[in-house]
This record gives sequence, structure tokens and C-alpha cells, in this order.
Amino acid sequence: MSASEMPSAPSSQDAAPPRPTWQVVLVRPETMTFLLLIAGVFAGSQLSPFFLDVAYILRSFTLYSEFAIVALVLTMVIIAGEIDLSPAANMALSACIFAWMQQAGVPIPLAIGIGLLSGLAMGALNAIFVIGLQLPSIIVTIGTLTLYRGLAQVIAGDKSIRVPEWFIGIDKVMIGGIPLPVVAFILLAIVLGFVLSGTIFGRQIYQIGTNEVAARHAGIRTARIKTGLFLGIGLVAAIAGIVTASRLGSVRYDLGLGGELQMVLMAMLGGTYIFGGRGTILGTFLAAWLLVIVSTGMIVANVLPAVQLVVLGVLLIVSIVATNFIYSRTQR
Amino acid sequence: MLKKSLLIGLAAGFAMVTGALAADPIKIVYIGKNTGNPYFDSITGGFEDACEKLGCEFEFVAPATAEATSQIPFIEAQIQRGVNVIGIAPNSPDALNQVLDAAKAKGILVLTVNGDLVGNESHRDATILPVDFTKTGPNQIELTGSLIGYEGEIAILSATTEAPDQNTWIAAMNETLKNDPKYAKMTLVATVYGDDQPEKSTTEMEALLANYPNLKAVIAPTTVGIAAAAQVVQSRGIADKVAVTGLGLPSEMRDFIKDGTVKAFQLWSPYNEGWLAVHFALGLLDGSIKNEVGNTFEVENLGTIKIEEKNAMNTQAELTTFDINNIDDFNF
Amino acid sequence: MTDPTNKAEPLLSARGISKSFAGVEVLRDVDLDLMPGEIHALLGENGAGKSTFAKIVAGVHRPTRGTLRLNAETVDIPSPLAAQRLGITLIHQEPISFPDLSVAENLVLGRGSGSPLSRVPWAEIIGDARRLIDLLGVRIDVTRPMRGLSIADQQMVEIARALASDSRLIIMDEPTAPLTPKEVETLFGIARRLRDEGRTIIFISHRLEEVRALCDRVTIFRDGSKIATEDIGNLTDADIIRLMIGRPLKEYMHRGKSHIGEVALKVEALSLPGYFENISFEVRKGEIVGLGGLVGAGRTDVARALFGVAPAASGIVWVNGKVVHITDPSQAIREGLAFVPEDRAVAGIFRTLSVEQNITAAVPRQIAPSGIIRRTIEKAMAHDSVRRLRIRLASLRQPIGELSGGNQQKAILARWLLTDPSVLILDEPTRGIDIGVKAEFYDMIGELAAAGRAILLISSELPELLALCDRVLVMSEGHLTADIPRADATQERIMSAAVPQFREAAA
Amino acid sequence: MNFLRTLLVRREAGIAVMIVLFCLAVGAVKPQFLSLDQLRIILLLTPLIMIAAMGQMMVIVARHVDLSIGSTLGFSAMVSGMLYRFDVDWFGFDVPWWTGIPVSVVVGALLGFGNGVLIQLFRLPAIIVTLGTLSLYRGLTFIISNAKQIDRQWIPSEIKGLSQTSPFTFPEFLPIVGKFNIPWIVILAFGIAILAYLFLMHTRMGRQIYAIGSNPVAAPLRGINVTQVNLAVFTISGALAGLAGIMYASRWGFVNPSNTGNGFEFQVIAAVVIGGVSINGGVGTVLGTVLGVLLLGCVAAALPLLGIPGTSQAAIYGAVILLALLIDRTVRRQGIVSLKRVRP
Repeated sequence: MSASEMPSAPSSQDAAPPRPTWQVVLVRPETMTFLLLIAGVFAGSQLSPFFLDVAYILRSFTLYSEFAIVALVLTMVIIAGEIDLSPAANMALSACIFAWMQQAGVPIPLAIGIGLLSGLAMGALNAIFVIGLQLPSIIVTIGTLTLYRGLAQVIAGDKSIRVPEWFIGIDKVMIGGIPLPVVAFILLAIVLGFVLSGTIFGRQIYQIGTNEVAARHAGIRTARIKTGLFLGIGLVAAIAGIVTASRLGSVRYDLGLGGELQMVLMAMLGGTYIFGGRGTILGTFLAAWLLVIVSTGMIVANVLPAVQLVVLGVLLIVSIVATNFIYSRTQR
Repeated sequence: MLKKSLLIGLAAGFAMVTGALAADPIKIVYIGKNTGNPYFDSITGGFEDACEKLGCEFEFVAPATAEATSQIPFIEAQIQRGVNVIGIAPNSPDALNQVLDAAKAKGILVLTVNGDLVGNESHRDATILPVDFTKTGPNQIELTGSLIGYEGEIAILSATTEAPDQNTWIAAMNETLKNDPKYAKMTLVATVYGDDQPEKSTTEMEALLANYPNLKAVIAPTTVGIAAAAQVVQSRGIADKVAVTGLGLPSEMRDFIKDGTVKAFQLWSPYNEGWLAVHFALGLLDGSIKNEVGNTFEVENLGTIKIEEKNAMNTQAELTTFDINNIDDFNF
Repeated sequence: MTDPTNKAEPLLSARGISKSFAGVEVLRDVDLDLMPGEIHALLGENGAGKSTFAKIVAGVHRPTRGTLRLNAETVDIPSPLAAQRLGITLIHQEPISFPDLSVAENLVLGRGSGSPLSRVPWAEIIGDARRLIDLLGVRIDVTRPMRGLSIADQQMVEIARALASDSRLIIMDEPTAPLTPKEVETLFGIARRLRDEGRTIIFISHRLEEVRALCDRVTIFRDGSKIATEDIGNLTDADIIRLMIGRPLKEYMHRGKSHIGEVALKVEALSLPGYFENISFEVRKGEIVGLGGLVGAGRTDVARALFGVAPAASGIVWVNGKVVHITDPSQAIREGLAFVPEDRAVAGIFRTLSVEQNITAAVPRQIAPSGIIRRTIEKAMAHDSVRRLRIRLASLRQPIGELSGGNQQKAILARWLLTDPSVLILDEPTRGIDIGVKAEFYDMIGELAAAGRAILLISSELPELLALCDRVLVMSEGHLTADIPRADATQERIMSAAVPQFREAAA
Repeated sequence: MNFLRTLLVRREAGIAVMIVLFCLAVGAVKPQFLSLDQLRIILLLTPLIMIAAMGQMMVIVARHVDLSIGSTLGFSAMVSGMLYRFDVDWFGFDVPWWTGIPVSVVVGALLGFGNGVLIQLFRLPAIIVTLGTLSLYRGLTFIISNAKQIDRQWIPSEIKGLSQTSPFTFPEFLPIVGKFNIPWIVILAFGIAILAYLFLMHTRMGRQIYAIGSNPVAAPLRGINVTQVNLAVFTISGALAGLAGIMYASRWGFVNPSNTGNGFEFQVIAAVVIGGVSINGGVGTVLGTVLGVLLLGCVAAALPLLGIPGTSQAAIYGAVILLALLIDRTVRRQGIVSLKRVRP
């Protein structure tokens, strides 16, 4: 039994030739994000003479760093074929619970622990609905987004809860001239980038997002991995919420309001495929900077916030159209 | 390509140089709670007119939404732009502390205008409030009493449960009702909160009418609340039974005054807040005014202004009452 | 029966029809005349082009080249809607229905024209629907939603729909697979009646006996070309098979007997209510056990239960003498089971991921002992698999979706061989694979058994079961109905166990 | 058990029972809740949601979702508001009071059509596209209005009157109902519901919407023009959001670039999902949606009466959406099981 004894297969059965290497390397959404980033820096410097200042850009990035950190994990969730719109509300509720606890006299480390646990619990509730009950994550998390922020409002009313002075100012801690939250974002990006591309866990996230049924048949514990991702994003959102509390010095129920749009935008702009299976941490990393550059450039140029809303909306739509287009071109 | 960017760089350089050569006018920026809030149009008008008269540069910016943190990137941007004075209507009494401190550290004069950082006064230089807020409560009670013959059940429809200004006034109203024998026959039966949303304010108003059939008057010390309450009374045709009063914008209330739904309501002049802020700021910067409690200074149209406790100053002592006779004299 | 070719004009005549997908030609220069009042069978192996041809006629695909003439007029059929307006209806393999709509609506949907806002004449629709359903002699409440109807009933609704749209040409694409013989008989009766009314029916099937019972003429496709069109009476089964596969049946090599060892998989009283009941059997090392039966008899469900995809409710399973309770595929893999699922695209491949990743997907511990992927190990393993199974590809980094079906299936098999399974469950492993690669597969399966693995082979192709298996188990309606040793296995015995009525008669 | 099952399957009956039980429970604590006056309050709370819910329902039945309706509402209300505000500046004359109604509907339809084009042309998921246009349309509202509110003096009194005056009143001498009047806006909302019913149940396209939602892959094979239907669905959703926009101006007497319609989408989606419209498409009735809207209205009216702070309202909405999902899931699972029985 050797192949040569068999009647030769017709040409239609032969494998198609692979794409040339330069295409594989260059024709990808991250390239688009990178080019947009350069264009954004250029446009920003043209809009306002005050824009091109590394310290200012870093300071501005700090304001978005909590969202950016969560967006890195959200990227993994989206690659796994799900989505989570609730982390911004989770940030608010975890931070409110933390602030409320410490105000009630609970020692800060314990209050942080409870805040993080509540973040995990919120992730778990999402996981129960999405994985346990097999409901679509987008609708579930729209529901939990309303619920979590509503609960934050129940806990805190609309007053702000102060945190102690010494706890304030994580964003003022500099490491090599870079604010700590930005450093955390960069480090997390490196770690998650490696996890996603270099470990079996990351590999299986792509496999689940590409074809969940096949992944399950290949012995991949899809439920466990997806639950892990929802727990992970819940925990990271809680951390982000508490970091925000430290940056602001106080917590209110509207902390991070509308942040879900920014997070989704970072992932989408970075070329994460909305239907799962494709995307990179590098893309989201670049997109986070792009978003900050664009927002900051417009704010420092005193552009109407309305224009900023329009630009955000257009960016979101353009990025999905472009990503879909690039993937459809590179996929046979 | 290189040539082109070189040219742009040169042009930008020239722009900076010429900018520096011209005598730098004082730059004042006012950051509102959010865009699309009609109240701020009037304040901005005061800023603009005063700046035109005294020769300074003025800009108004505001975030699209009024959550606690949305003003932070705008403050950061103004610091970066190197403005001399930041006026702000803070969205949070404490979430802005860190960034305002940063502004003060850069030598920027920080004034809260129309709303203060209650409990965090050290994070701004001075505050400009329209009236002496201790008098607002008694003023409102007196007006209400005059509308209902100083007798009967009254209720309050406020903004949010934690709104600091409203809570100050409501406390004062309670005090006045309790202590002044003139109001002995008026009983406050309920205080409800419409969260400054028309829908919620309307349902709260309807609930008041259902729960207290003998209600004689409703005080709504918030512009959204009074309009919603007036609308309920108008649509039910019970203006002769339930008096609506409170704090409102003449532009929003004009119709209700004219058709008799609302007999009278009160407010101050937001325009004068802007006017005073510019005069005070420029006076401080050129040294003609000392920012010390107890000092006084003269302002055109406003007369003598005294710097009160906690570096607060008011544009007028008591509220202005609007009714059918004077409503057309006001255009804000 | 009069010879339909004597009638003057063909209803539909195709000339030089060719079709390419992404540059690959799947249909080449097909000329075919369909006469009014004939039932015309299209035969051919999977991928031979018969379904593509049918879909071109039904407007699902547009031909790359060639012309269609309907009643001597050249027609362009850009869409199924256009086909319907021309009186051409395609009845799909798996009836496509709108489960939330009523039976009556399913019947009329897409029929006729009119403004989008024109009124839906409910009374008329329901009346017509009742009439049509009655005409077919079945009992279905036309006002209930389609959801919950049996496959056979859904198929009847499809046929009723073709009648409702007054189609001149009805294409039935493997309509009988899910039907019981009684239902098949009803269907044939209707088909004959339709023919006698002067309509034309294209009948696509793999079952020669059905073709013989029903059809007037047959056209045989192979590798995208039309090979022959003949009156059915002029061809023997052997002729047809020879035309279809291009060589006699006996080239399906009968493998030599391998050494059969101890029991590797034992199943006792396995049940999952609604799917299968009380299934007991065993498979020994070195043994190939076939699992036959009609589509929907519960075979795939048993496999899925064994592998933990959809665990059984009760019953005991032994693997290599040890009782196991498998509730998840990962557990099954640890116990030494492997499962090549029926639908490759749905449950097998990761389309956009590399061949390499696809091959190593089930052995994460081997390519990443510490959780971090060791590229050199992975590459070596994938490379070795490609060489051993002769997977034809351009690069290991190529997305698997770019490979042909047969090579994709080889990659899936390679994936499972890397887990070194003691029990290998193959569910329709050669479906949609061209004939050359098929033979390679048969050899491989034989070799795997010879190497001492226990193999459970689910197949609907009787020759495949007969050629490969040491024993053939047969399932019918969720029950195990026969266990036939190789020596006694014939197509007739397997079919009689698979078809419910015969079983009852035999019992 | 059987009764419970019927309830779950016949969702409309279930919601109706829920409404009655809820009202009785609230009435037990606060008897004034069970009055015609309260009925009028509830009815007045619901028309905007009901109008938009009819469009959203069609979108969800077609297996999409439209998150942009709040911004669409705001934009179309703003266009009409500006028309009233600046008509003399622009055209030199006062436009008739009713102009805003067709203008808002057309503007809303155009925005909805824009959604449809993006979704249908680029094959993008509706949820992401409308998340983008939610931001985009809101931004445009700020831009065209220069971030200025249109105050109530500019809104014609006839428009405002629509939510106050009634086309008919019961004779005064009748007991109880004598003072009960139903404002135009409520009648309009129910009229839209009836039109939606006729459209969905009795027109070709209405049925095609169900067909697409029921089986989007098969729909084109049956000759359904999916592009046309989807465009129509999003256009209708936009048009109804636009109508809700001018009704917002009527109900609240102003149009604000930032508040008007903000967060509206969540209320509408909650009402639709509670009303038994399945997020998996193909399932849902106008009656169910109307009842879902009314249930939300009852809850909204009862909260202040019971003295529950408004701050818990969002949490209650969130919980209600999740609850509706659970019920939907229960019903769906029964469907799947019964299907699997005949088709393993």
C-alpha cells in the first residue's frame, strides 16, 4: 500500500498553495492598527502644539490604563468566541464594595480581598449563565452590566465614598518615569501575549474560538477554560476597579461608566475577530495606545466631545469592517 | 515626503515662536458638568462677556456625560495647554482632588464655579456660588408659604439623595419649618428624589399626589424636578389645588408661568457667576485682590463682594423670584 | 411504460454546464436532457458532481459555463426564487424548514409574488395546506409549528410544498435516508403519481435498489463529469457501480485476518432515554467491529456517549478491563479512547488554524509538558504524522481549511493516532472523501487493527462494513438489533436488522 | 405542573398573570395603586417604550438587536426640535405644529437604514454595529445642536398637548371613569402596536421576518429577499425610535442632546425580552411585547409609591432581564428536547 498505487487524485483535491510569507506577516489587522497609531500621533501633533509630550501622553494613558488592562483579558474572551460587556460595571461594583467595607471599618487588605472576591463572583455569575446555561454571552452580559451597576448604586447611592489618604495615588508611583498602572498594563500585555501565543492554554483559547465543538471533541476542556476566562476577567476588572479607586481617591457607582465601549473598541481596533478564533494581545496593546492618542489629541485640542463620540463610533465600525475584510481575504 | 514633513515642522516652529512673541493674554477655561446642559450656557455667557471686556482668552469645555471621572482628562489637557485659570463645576466632590492638586502645583488658579468640593475645599483656591446657600432654604419656604397661605401639607421633590447643595437646602427648610412660628401650620409630609431625570421625577411626583391627596405644594429645588412637577400638574389640570415652586430656569419655566401652572419660582443669575469668576481671577492674578477670608472687592454690576468662610463668594445675597410680571425680563 | 425519450421536447436541457469553486472545477461540460414525465436518477460517489448539478438547476449555484434550456427557451436561474418561479423545486437532504412557523406557512413561504405589504390570505393558505397534506395521505395539523415534526413529516411538507408551487421539475436530494420503508413506499407512490401527471423528478440517491424501483433513467457522474445516461433497465448493478467508481467493486480490498486479542471495550446496558436503550457489546483488541443502521438509529449517539460528548444516563463501560465513568472527552482520551466524528467541518477541524495545530490538538501534554509549547517537539510530531499518513500539503503552517477533504480527514486521524488509543471509534470516516483516498483509509484502518487496536466503525456504506469488519452490529431506533459475524454478514441481513418493520417481523 | 408549563409556553398568559399578581401585591400594601388614576399614570409611562419596542421586537425576531435606538430617538427629536426652534431663521416662517412628526419619523428611518446597510452590506453583527452607531448618532446629536437644549417654549403646544389631551372623554356623570381620559400619545402607542400586529401577522414581509429569524440560512433558499427584509426591519426600528423621539418632545416638553433617549435601549430591550420575544429569533408576539411594556410600567410606577429609592431601579431592570433569559431558556430547552426525541 503506497500512494503511487492509488489512482492519482484529480487536481481539485490537491492542496492550494500557501500565501507568500510577506502577506502572512504584513496583511493583518495589527498592521492597520499600527499605521493608524502613527497617523494618530501625527494628527495629534498637528491639532495641538501641546500634544507631543511623552510625560503628558503617559499621564493621559494612566486615565485609560484600567480599561486597557481589562481589554487585554477581554481580547482573550473574544478570541474564545464569547464577549463580556460587564467588566466596567464590575469595576464599579467591586470598587464600591471595597470602599464601603473599608469605610465600615474593615481593614484595607481585607476590604481589597473582599472586593476582589466580589469581582470573581461577578465573573462566576456570568460564567454560570453563559457556560452553565448556554445563553449567549452578549445578552447575558448586557443584563449583568445593568445589574452590577444597579447594585453599585444600591450600595453607594450616588454619594462618593472616600478611601484613606495613604491609599490614594497609585498612578503617582513612577517606575522609570512611567506611572505604575501603565507599567502594569505593559507587563500584563507581555505576560498575556506570551500566554496566548506560547502556552497550551492560549493555544486552546484559539481552538475553542475557531470551533468549539471540535475543541470539545479533541478533549479540550472548553467549559473549564471559558469559565476560567470569565473568572479571570472578573478578577482583573475588580483589580482595575480598586486601582481606579486609588487613582481617584473616592468611589462612586458611576466609576468607569461606559467603559465597556472603550474596552470593546480597544479589542476590535486591535484586530480581534468578533466571531472568535483570531486576534492578538499585540493588536489590543497597540489599539489601547491608539485610542488614548486619539482621545487625548482631541481633548487637548479642545475638540467638542461630540466629535469625539462620532470618531469613536466611526472607529469601531471601520475597525470591524477592516478586520472582517482582512480575515476574509486571508482565509480560503 | 521628508521635505514635506520638514516644512510642516518648520511651520509649527514658527507658530510657536510667534505665539510666544505676542503678549500672552490670560487664558481662562471653564469646565462644565457636561455638554448640552442649558444651565451652563448662561454661566458661559458671563465668562465670555467679562473676558471680552477685560481682555482675556476664554474657552468652555465639558465632557459628554456627567459621571464622576469624565472631567479628569479635560483638566489634564488644560494643565498641558498651560492655561492660567481653571473654573470648574465639579461632577464629584472628591474624585477630582488629585488632578486639581496637580493643576495647583503647576501654578494654575483653580476656582469652583456653581458647585463646590464640599469637604475638600483645600483642593481649590476659591469657590464662586450664586447665593448664600444658607438663605436658600428659608427663601424657598417663604415663597411656598406665600403661595398657599402658610397652611397645609407640602412635599419636596429633590435631585439625588446625595446631592450636597440640595441636602443643605432641605436641612435648612426643615429647620425653618420647625423653628419659625410663621410656618407652624405647614407640614412637610415627604421628601422624594427624582435623580434629576425627567422620567423618574415625573413618577415620583405622581406618587406624591397619589400618596398625599391633601398636598398643597411641592418644592422642587432642582431645574429638572420643577419642570417635571409642573408638567404633571399641568397635564392633570390641578394648578389651583397644588402649587409647584422651587428652583428653575426661566427659559424652561416660561410657559408654565404664562399658562398659570406655576405662580412663582426662584433662582439666581448664572450669568453673574461667570462674570464674577473672571473679575475675581484677573484681580488675583494682577494682585489687586487678595484671596483671604474677609477681604472685599468691587465688581462692576455686582457691587461689593466679600470673601466669606472657606474662600467662598456669592454673586447675590438672596434668590431672585420669577413670576408672571418679570419672567420676560430674563433670557436664560 | 412508454419510453420517455420518444417524447418530442425535453423539459430541461443542459449543455456544457461547468462549475468552478475558487478556481477548482467540480463540474465539467455536463450535457443532460430531462424529459417531461420521467423520474431521472443521478448517481455517483460523493463529490462526483451530481449535487452540484442539481443545485445549479435549482438556482443555488450559478454555472461557470454552459446553458440551461427550459421548454426550449434559454433560461438564467440566478436564485432559488427564480427557480421556483420557473417551476423548479429542490427538496433538500435534510428538509430546510422554519421551525417557528406553522406547517401551512412553511408550505407557502416564498411562493408567488406581490408587494411586501400585501395581505397574507390566512384562510386560503390553511385550506390549501390541508388539501395538499391530505392529497399526500399523511396526517399533519397544518396550524401547528414545524418544530417538533418528525423528519419524515417534514419531508412530506417539503413535497407538499413542491406540489403547492405547481412545480414541473422536482429535485429530491437523498430523500429516503431518514425514512422508514413504509414512508419510503408512500414517497415513491407520490413520486410516481407526480410523474404520471407529467412532472419531472430528479432523484438523487445512493441506494441502487431504490433507484431501480422508482426511476426510469439514470445518469451517472464521476469526478465532475457525466459518464453515462441510460434507461435503468439497460444496466446491471455491477454496471452502475463500475461506471460510478471506474473499476469493479472487488478492488475494495478485503483485508487479511488479524490476531484478535482480549476485550478492549465492553459496554453493558448503556441507555440515554430518547436516543438509545440498553446497548451492550464488546470490541476486542485487533478487532474491527462495524456499527450499521439507518441514519438516526442512534449509532452516533452511542459513540458520543462512549466518548463523553453527550454522556449516557445509565449503563456500565469497561475500557481494557477497567470500569470507567466518562463524562467528558478529555477523560475518554485519558482512558485510551479516540473518536473521529462524523461531521469533519463541525466537530473535527479548526478551519483557520494550521495543519500542525490541528494534528497536535489532542496531545497538549506531549507538545507542552510544562504548559509552554515546545515548537520543535510539535513540529517533529506533526511532520512525522504527515509522512506516515501521506497527508498532501504545502506547509505545516498552512490553514487546514486549504487542504482537500481527504487530507483533512487524514489529519484528524493523525491527531488521534498521536494519543496512541487502544480503542478507536470511527464515525463515517470516509464520507465526502474521494475514492482514491478512501482505499488508503481502508488500508490504514486494517493496519491499525493489525497493530492491536480495537476499532468501532460506524458506517452507512454496507460494502465498507462488509469489507472491513470482523463483526457487524446493527442498530435500529435506538436498540441494538443484530450482532453478525463476518462470515454471515450480507447486505440483506444488515438491512433487515436496520429497518424497524423487518425487525419486528423477525422477533 | 401542566398549568405551569402552559404558562411558560403561552408566555402572554404568563405575563398577564404576573402583571395581575404584581398589581394585587402592590395594591395590598398601597391600595391607591389599584385606581384608575394609577392606570393612567402607568399608561403614560409606557408609550415611548411601547412605540420603540414594536421596532425592537421586529429586529429581535429577525435575530438581530438594535442598541442604537436611544441615540436615534435623541437625534430625530433634536432635528424636529431644531426645526421648531429655528424655522423662522431658516425658512422665514413658522412650520406647522405637526411637521416634527413626519420629520422625526423620516430622520429615524434614515438612521435605522444606516444601521441596516452596515449590517447587511458588510455582514457585521448588529450588536457591534449598533454599539458603534449608539455612540456615533449621539455624537451627531451634539454636533447638529451645538450641544444646546431645545427648551419647552419652542415645542408647539399642540405637540405637548398630545400627551395631555384626549381625543375623547367619558361623560362626567359616569362614576369612576368620569374623569378618566386617555391621552393621544397612549392611543397612538396602541395604534402602533395594532399596526405592528397587522404587519407581522398579515403581510408577506411580516411573515418573512419570522422566517428569517427562524432559519436565516434557509430564508434566501426559499426566495426570501433577506437584504430587503433586514433593511426594512432596521428602517422600521429607526422610524419608530424617531416617532418615539417626537413623542419624547411631547411628553417631556424639551429635547436635550445628552439626556434625551440616553439608556432608553435597555428599557426597551428589557420590555421586549420580558414579553417573550426570543433572542434566538423567530419567536415573539406583539401582545407579549405590549404586556412586557406594561409590566415594566407597573414596576416603574410602583417603586416610588412603595418608597423604594430610584437608585435600585437599574438593579431591578438587570435582574428582570436575566430572569427573562432564564425563562426563555427553560422554554427553549423543552422545545429542543422534544425535537431531539424524533430526531436523534
